[in-house]
Amino acid sequence: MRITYRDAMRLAIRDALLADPRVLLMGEDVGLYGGSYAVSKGLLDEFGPERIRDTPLSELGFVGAGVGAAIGGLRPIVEIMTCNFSLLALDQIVNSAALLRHMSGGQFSVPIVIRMATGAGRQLAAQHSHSLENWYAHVPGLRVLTPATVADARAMLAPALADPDPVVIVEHAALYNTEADVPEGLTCDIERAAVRRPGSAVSLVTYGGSLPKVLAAADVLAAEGIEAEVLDLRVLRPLDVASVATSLRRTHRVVVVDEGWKTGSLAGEVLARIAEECLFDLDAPPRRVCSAEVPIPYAKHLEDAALPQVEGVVAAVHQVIA
Amino acid sequence: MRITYRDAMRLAIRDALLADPRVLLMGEDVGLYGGSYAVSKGLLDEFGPERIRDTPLSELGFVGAGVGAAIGGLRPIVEIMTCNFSLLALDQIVNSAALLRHMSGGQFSVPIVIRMATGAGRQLAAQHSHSLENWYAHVPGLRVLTPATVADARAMLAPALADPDPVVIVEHAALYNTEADVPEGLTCDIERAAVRRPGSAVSLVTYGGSLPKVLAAADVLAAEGIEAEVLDLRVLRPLDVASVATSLRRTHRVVVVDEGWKTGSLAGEVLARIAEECLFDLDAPPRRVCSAEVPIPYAKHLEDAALPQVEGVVAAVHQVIA
Amino acid sequence: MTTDRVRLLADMYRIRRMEETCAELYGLQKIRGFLHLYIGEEACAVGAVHALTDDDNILATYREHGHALMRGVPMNSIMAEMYGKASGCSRGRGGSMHLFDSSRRFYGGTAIVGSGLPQAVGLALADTMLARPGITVCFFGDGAVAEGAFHESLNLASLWRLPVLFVIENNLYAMGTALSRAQAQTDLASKAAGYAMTSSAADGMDVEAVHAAVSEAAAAVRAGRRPHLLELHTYRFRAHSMFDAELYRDRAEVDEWKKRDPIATYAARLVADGVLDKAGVDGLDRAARDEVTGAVEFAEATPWEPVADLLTDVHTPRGM
Amino acid sequence: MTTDRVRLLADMYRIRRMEETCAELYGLQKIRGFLHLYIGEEACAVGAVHALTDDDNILATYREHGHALMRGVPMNSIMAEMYGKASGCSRGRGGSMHLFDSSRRFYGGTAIVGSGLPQAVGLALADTMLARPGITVCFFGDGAVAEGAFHESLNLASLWRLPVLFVIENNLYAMGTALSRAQAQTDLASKAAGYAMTSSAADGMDVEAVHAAVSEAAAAVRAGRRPHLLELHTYRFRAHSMFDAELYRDRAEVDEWKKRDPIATYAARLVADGVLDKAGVDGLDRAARDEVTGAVEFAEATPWEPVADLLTDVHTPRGM
Ligand SMILES: Cc1ncc(C[n+]2csc(CCOP(=O)(O)OP(=O)(O)O)c2C)c(N)n1
Ligand SMILES: Cc1ncc(C[n+]2csc(CCOP(=O)(O)OP(=O)(O)O)c2C)c(N)n1
Ligand SMILES: [Mg+2]
Ligand SMILES: [Mg+2]
Repeated sequence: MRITYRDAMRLAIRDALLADPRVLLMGEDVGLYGGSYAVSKGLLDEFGPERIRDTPLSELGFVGAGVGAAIGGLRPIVEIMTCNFSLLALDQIVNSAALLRHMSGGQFSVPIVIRMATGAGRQLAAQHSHSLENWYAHVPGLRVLTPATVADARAMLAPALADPDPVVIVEHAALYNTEADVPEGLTCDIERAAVRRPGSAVSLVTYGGSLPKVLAAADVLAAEGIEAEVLDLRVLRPLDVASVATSLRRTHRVVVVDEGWKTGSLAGEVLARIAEECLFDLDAPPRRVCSAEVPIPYAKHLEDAALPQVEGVVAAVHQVIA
Repeated sequence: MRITYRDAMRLAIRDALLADPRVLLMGEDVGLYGGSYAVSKGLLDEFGPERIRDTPLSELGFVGAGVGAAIGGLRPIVEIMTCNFSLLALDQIVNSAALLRHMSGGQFSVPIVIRMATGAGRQLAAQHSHSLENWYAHVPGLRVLTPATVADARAMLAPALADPDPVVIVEHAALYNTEADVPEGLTCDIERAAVRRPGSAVSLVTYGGSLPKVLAAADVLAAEGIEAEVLDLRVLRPLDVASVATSLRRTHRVVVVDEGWKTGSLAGEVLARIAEECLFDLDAPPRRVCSAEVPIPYAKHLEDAALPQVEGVVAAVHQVIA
Repeated sequence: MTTDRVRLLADMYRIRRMEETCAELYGLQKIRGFLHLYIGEEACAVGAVHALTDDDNILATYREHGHALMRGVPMNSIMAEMYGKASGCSRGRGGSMHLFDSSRRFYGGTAIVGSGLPQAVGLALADTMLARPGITVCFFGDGAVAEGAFHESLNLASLWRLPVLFVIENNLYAMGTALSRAQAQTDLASKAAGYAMTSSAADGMDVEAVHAAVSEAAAAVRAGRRPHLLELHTYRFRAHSMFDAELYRDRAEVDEWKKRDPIATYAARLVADGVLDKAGVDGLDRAARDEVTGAVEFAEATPWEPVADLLTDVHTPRGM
Repeated sequence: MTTDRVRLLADMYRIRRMEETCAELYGLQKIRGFLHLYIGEEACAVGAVHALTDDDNILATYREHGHALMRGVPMNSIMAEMYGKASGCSRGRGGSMHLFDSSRRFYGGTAIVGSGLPQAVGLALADTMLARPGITVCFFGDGAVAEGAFHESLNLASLWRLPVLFVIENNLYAMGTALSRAQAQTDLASKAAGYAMTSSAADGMDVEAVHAAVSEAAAAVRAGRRPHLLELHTYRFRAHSMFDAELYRDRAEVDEWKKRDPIATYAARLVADGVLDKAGVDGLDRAARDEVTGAVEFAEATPWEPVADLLTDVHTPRGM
């Protein structure tokens, strides 16, 4: 069945609602409006306003309510329109959801799934263009997923909801319109990264919205005779370092592509793990292709210049291969 | 003059208030209570309630008010009791203070200084023990300072206030009682890291509350005949990578010590920079000594086990030197 | 009233025509990103800003084209900003949601709902401590009232007795969420009592009513150096943004409100009062259209900022 | 009233004696971290919790020893928790600020001011959707009222008609900040109007008054499945925490409030009413002291958790 990433997300939510009466979707405009990215269109009609629950503009409040609902026995999927607004809810995510189980000596699990859109590229300017994945990946107690393919968008929610602990799912807004054929009965291993393209010349490690750019770069490189392996991290916490190491031990060269600002990025963590665990496997200094250290500007040419692009990935590969 | 870190901070604030009528200190209990860590004791009497301004429990509100005050021509020093509560204010810090200048095309600078205590080690449990420095270090538009010595506590505020852009000063709570002799007229270069102990066998890179532990480890190592160089990063954004590289090119071995959780830590960023820029200078895989990936527990033996300790630093050095 | 009634009408036309053209330019992909039109709500910004002085600070939301224009930001630089040109009022860095003008005390333009309110408190604090005469006027939507920032800001402003005029532009919807589905208490002005603050409400479709209400409220804030909450009842005629399919409201409701179009009704009133004749009204409209044409020409003609400048203005150059 | 008056007095003694001992143990460094004593406020937790059922959920703050004890958490496991022992009610991971008991629907114990309120809304949502009979009672301080979380939570609970009883323990101070220096509107119960919510207030120094007020409010919440805001006027006799030099209030004010000590006054009332004689009162006190002695012995005797267990319970073991 050929569907969009948006459809995939919706079908996954619908399956979850059908499978378990404890599941509900809550967030700003998830109901009558159909979701700010139209992910939940139609669900209100099918499941009603109790289970497809529109919230006021109160990110701290409704995420906290989601935490309480999870402790209380529901399985809430809480949508925060974008990661930019998730800053208002971080206290509940980090100081409560992530900590509660340990802090209570194992008495309370918090089976909440928090979904949010992320990323830039649509000229939405600085306040609507963050990529804060490494913030979430830093926090013990959370699992962080970044579906980059239609298949993962379709298949990641079920295991996320089955996880008894809080899961953050970060969906790059530029992916919603991507399309693919997706078979029935798909599953997804939310412990492991996925090789999206095998190759032996260099490892391109990425996740989320950067995956299509990296695959495009791999095509460009292939045309030059450079076979890049593309690894989609897919799970940012816990990081599947073993898969990175396996790839690197074959290729001996690595470029990490991440839309976050370079300093303090998830890509930095990947490089650190490589330096710690595979230092002597490296034939060249590893490279990062990240966003420039600038609030993302509105003007298209400046925004393009601020974000990772295919040409930048290709250039970085040339550097590590030279 | 022999003073504590707490005194140093207070003297620095007092100097700033005396020097510039636009400076004010605001935050929860900075006035009548004297500051939750007693930093501002006495200042209310000297400067009055307008300039030593107690706020309600409204982190988002009063940090945002500080941003507005800064745009409006004041030079606010905003105290957030601890970084744990700063999660409630991140929207104003990241989405406004850090972005405003760029987003307005250079029209509005935001000369705010935001101070907060950080760190664990006093059995305050999971919600009062975060070290989120890498979150702040990730954000373009901010400068992030971590005074680790009494001298830096004394001398960093003046250049921070002179900075026309937002500065976050993170003070490790375990440092407030440390004492040192501090000369008059001290200055501080808030662009550069500082070598706290010269050495040639290994570079120990750290900052903030971990510095005393690292210096203690260096003493232990010296007794074993291993002369470690201790580099205090001091400025987490912009990172003084050149100083790290300089040290490393001399020692060829490095251990980074950081109280943040290891995954996604500032220490990870340091390792990434080293891998990118000094890969072939490394004689051994770099190591990180960070907090365990666990919400910090209350019980002392568990808390101690979760945090970087002298023995762990020594052991890591043995690993990189072996 | 002291303000020129013709000017009020002329200014509403200027906003309307500018935004209609913006919508077209959006279709042509000359303007990108999010674009939130103020069409239907023009009486609010026009009536309000005409009641303020140059010393006053103004903050608005992402739906702020009208406020910026009323504040005196040239239409050329607003249009150029929407194009993303360096000649824009935010040098092309901000776009539609982030119009700024420091010389006119216009503090944006924010895309985070509610984030202007605490900053308004701080601006008023600065005015107070620096003994400046201005007051701070902060516009925001009914949706923002649910945010914690509203609560914290109103309390701070009242507790510290700061001259802030909080103006709710209650257009009954926050994106697709009707007020009654977002607020347990839908009488928004009444919320001031929780902060020991005075409040009032006015018809936001009537530019003179808005002008009168803001004049009165601003005078009280100015004289008393205390905050006030003003609720304007208004309505947006267009979708929330250019992405909105408007599934959440009936065409009939929109049409009902359109009968109260602030421009058509006010034009008719001025004609009825003999202030203008039909030709006079048309002349205002035409002048507005001409100004828009000029602004588009300006935006088209001015150059792009060099990509090499990307990193400027992340930090303030030293010595400034 | 149906509740045993002797039990109310006995329970206040239990909290008082437990906390007095905690303060001593803090001096001995047996208890570490932050320790916030409830001494002076006992009537609130005792009166309130005795008015609830086992189906009800309770959330409190870092000043929650009394609530935990009233909820039936054994004093042994509370004391062991303060020691940091694995036999503690949070396995030593939480300490004084983080007492939890899932079997008794006691949801903590949070050290972030205001963070319990949204969670209370969610717990009530779960009860409602899962058709459970309980209501959710959330205790918090006057200081928390200034937080955005208060505003957002009250609106949500009222908008969604959820059975939450919000209880403000207004002890007039948030650390060193007197209510009048934190709130423009110091009548906290009146804030309910902003959320179209009912409210009431009671004397938090009078355990029967609290019991009556909570009984009434809880009945309304239970029957109407709608929230209610209850303000209890109380006072803490001790410092905010063990680090507080109390520079912000007069000894005389504290002494004045101590005349209204909830335990002494209630003991006197029961004696006056002939419910107890002096020996009976002393017996309750002695029983409380004995229980505390036993709890300390328990805490001392039970073992430390092995360091090897550090990483357990960061995540839930699969199969649970
Ligand atoms: C904190 C935050 N949450 C969500 C959004 C997404 N969003 C943008 S505008 C809007 C509706 C705001 O409604 P209102 O305040 O009534 O203003 P209006 O658009 O009606 O003028 C929403 C939900 C946002 N920008 N910021
Ligand atoms: C969000 C947050 N800000 C600040 C603090 C520090 N703090 C702990 S208790 C407290 C005072 C709270 O006062 P109140 O709500 O009245 O409760 P009380 O202590 O009087 O019981 C403060 C400021 C905190 N724990 N959380
Ligand atoms: Mg609206
Ligand atoms: Mg209090």
